[in-house]
Amino acid sequence: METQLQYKLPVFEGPLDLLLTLISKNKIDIYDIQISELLDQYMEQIDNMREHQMDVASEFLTMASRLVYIKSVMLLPKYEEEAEELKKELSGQLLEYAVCREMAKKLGQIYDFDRFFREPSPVEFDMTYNRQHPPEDIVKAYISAVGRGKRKLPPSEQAFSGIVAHKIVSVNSKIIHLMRRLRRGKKLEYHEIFEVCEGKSELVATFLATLELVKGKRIVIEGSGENAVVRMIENDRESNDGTNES
Amino acid sequence: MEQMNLKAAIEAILFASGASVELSRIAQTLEITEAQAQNEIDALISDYNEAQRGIMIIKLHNSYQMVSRKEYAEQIRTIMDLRRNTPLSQAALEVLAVVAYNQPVTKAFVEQVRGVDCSGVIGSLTTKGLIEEKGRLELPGRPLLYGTTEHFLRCFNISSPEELPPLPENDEEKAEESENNSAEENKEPD
Amino acid sequence: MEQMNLKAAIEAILFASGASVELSRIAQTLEITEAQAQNEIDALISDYNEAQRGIMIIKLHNSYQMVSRKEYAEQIRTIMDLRRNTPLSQAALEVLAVVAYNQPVTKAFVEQVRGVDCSGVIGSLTTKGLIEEKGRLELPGRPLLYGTTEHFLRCFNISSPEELPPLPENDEEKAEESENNSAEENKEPD
Repeated sequence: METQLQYKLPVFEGPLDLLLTLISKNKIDIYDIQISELLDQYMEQIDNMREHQMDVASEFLTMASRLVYIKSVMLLPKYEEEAEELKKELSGQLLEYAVCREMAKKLGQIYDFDRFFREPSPVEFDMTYNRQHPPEDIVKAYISAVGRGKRKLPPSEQAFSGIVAHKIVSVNSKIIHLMRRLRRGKKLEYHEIFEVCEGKSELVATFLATLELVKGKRIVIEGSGENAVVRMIENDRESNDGTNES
Repeated sequence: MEQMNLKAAIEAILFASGASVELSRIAQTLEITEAQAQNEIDALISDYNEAQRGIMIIKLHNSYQMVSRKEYAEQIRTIMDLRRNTPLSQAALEVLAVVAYNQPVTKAFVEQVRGVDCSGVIGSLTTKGLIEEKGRLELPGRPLLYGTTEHFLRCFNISSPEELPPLPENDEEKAEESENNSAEENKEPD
Repeated sequence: MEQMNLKAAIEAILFASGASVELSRIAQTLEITEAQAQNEIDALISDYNEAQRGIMIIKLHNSYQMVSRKEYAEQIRTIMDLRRNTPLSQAALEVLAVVAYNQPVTKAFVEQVRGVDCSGVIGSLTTKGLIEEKGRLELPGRPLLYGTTEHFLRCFNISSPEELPPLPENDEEKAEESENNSAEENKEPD
């Protein structure tokens, strides 16, 4: 892509602002971002800023490394889903910021303070506060100010809604799941284990489950790389594994 | 006490207080019901609007305030020796937008949306009286929450945050859609 | 510029300036002669006198001022008194507490503890007579120190700052710790 080097560098509000500008300038589909293309453009702008001796804020560099990360995940054959997810996360963030930018523009148009109000008429009495408080109020306020108020109480689960939106997958459930699959077939290609996984947390849980089982000498991984095979260790203590279906 | 001219009393109150006055306080002071007070204020507002006046009465939440009409801003600035208001920066408007549409919000939330540190801008918006603290979030660290002020409403010519320009519908929908997509990870984007 | 409504402009000017405004300045601002300005003001004054209004315009030497009518002085007082008695905001309480337990303190200290600018709150607590200046800290810039007032003690039903309710122990320790740290940071190299 040929982007004209701009001699008067635009000032960007941050990496998201820069990305959105690149996206609209180069007609990149925000819902399906071509990462390599965007990364090249982005780096060009960063170099540009550097050339002009501008301070490149750390946020811009963080975003650069994020783009590089997404790009490299995309190159790994087994991580298409993950890459897809990372891309969607970025799209989502960009869309959200696009709304913010748009609303800021609208607010800027209606911001207008041409209506004056006046100072209150001087009414001759002082503004001394005259309510009564129990002394405890001041302690409560102090604790609140110092920020340790309710630290001892765990935050309510509700408080995390929106922060933790991901499904939590327990490692135990994956251990059971894996053992069942192995019992049926006795042997699985290593990558097959992960093929049924949906999402990051399931991948992680499955991986941890595999490690657990290896450590517990319940399964063994043979071979390496693409040819690795997972095999169940047959032993006579089959009844104590807690994974019996009966 | 003989029949008081309630409308005139309200006019005097709004004039003297300068700042906005809650409807309930007006009613309480004049010893009338809020409905009565409302009637009188409405009458006063139309008096002010019908004649060509230099003053008007605006509504902010459940409060009323007397302000000068915009048409005479230039003259007022001249006589009071005021500088023209500097427009808000892009950064300030963006922070304001995030706060206004999501209030109450933490600084961290604003920073997440904008992708940059916002401490400075939040400080200056607070100093300008456009946003203010609205308690703390009950999470570890108990971060402060911010919301918009009455002065914000005045500056944007609205009487409550609900009157803010509506968010772009399409984008919102699409954003939700893409969120749903990412929840169903296996689904191919069409 | 097309014909401006001069009367309305004068009304806006008198309203917004609060204090009295000289006839000559009004004329100058509106780019009219003093005689013209005088005519417009006279018309405005009779408008205000004819209708039963809560506001009037008075003449002081060669100046004019908009004031509320005396009849409503009592209502105005009541409403201002209600304002004065608005309960302290959470932010105000927090600043007050930080000052109370650490006095005398600088604004910078309070801001460090709370993590936000506190100028406005400190100003309003001073107006309310709850905190006051207590000299200056002998450091570069000689920042002002604040402490609580006797009036503060009355509002919180205690007879001296030593009688402030004790802080929960852990918190106190931690607070002291952070205080020491910040003291060290401020310390000049000897």
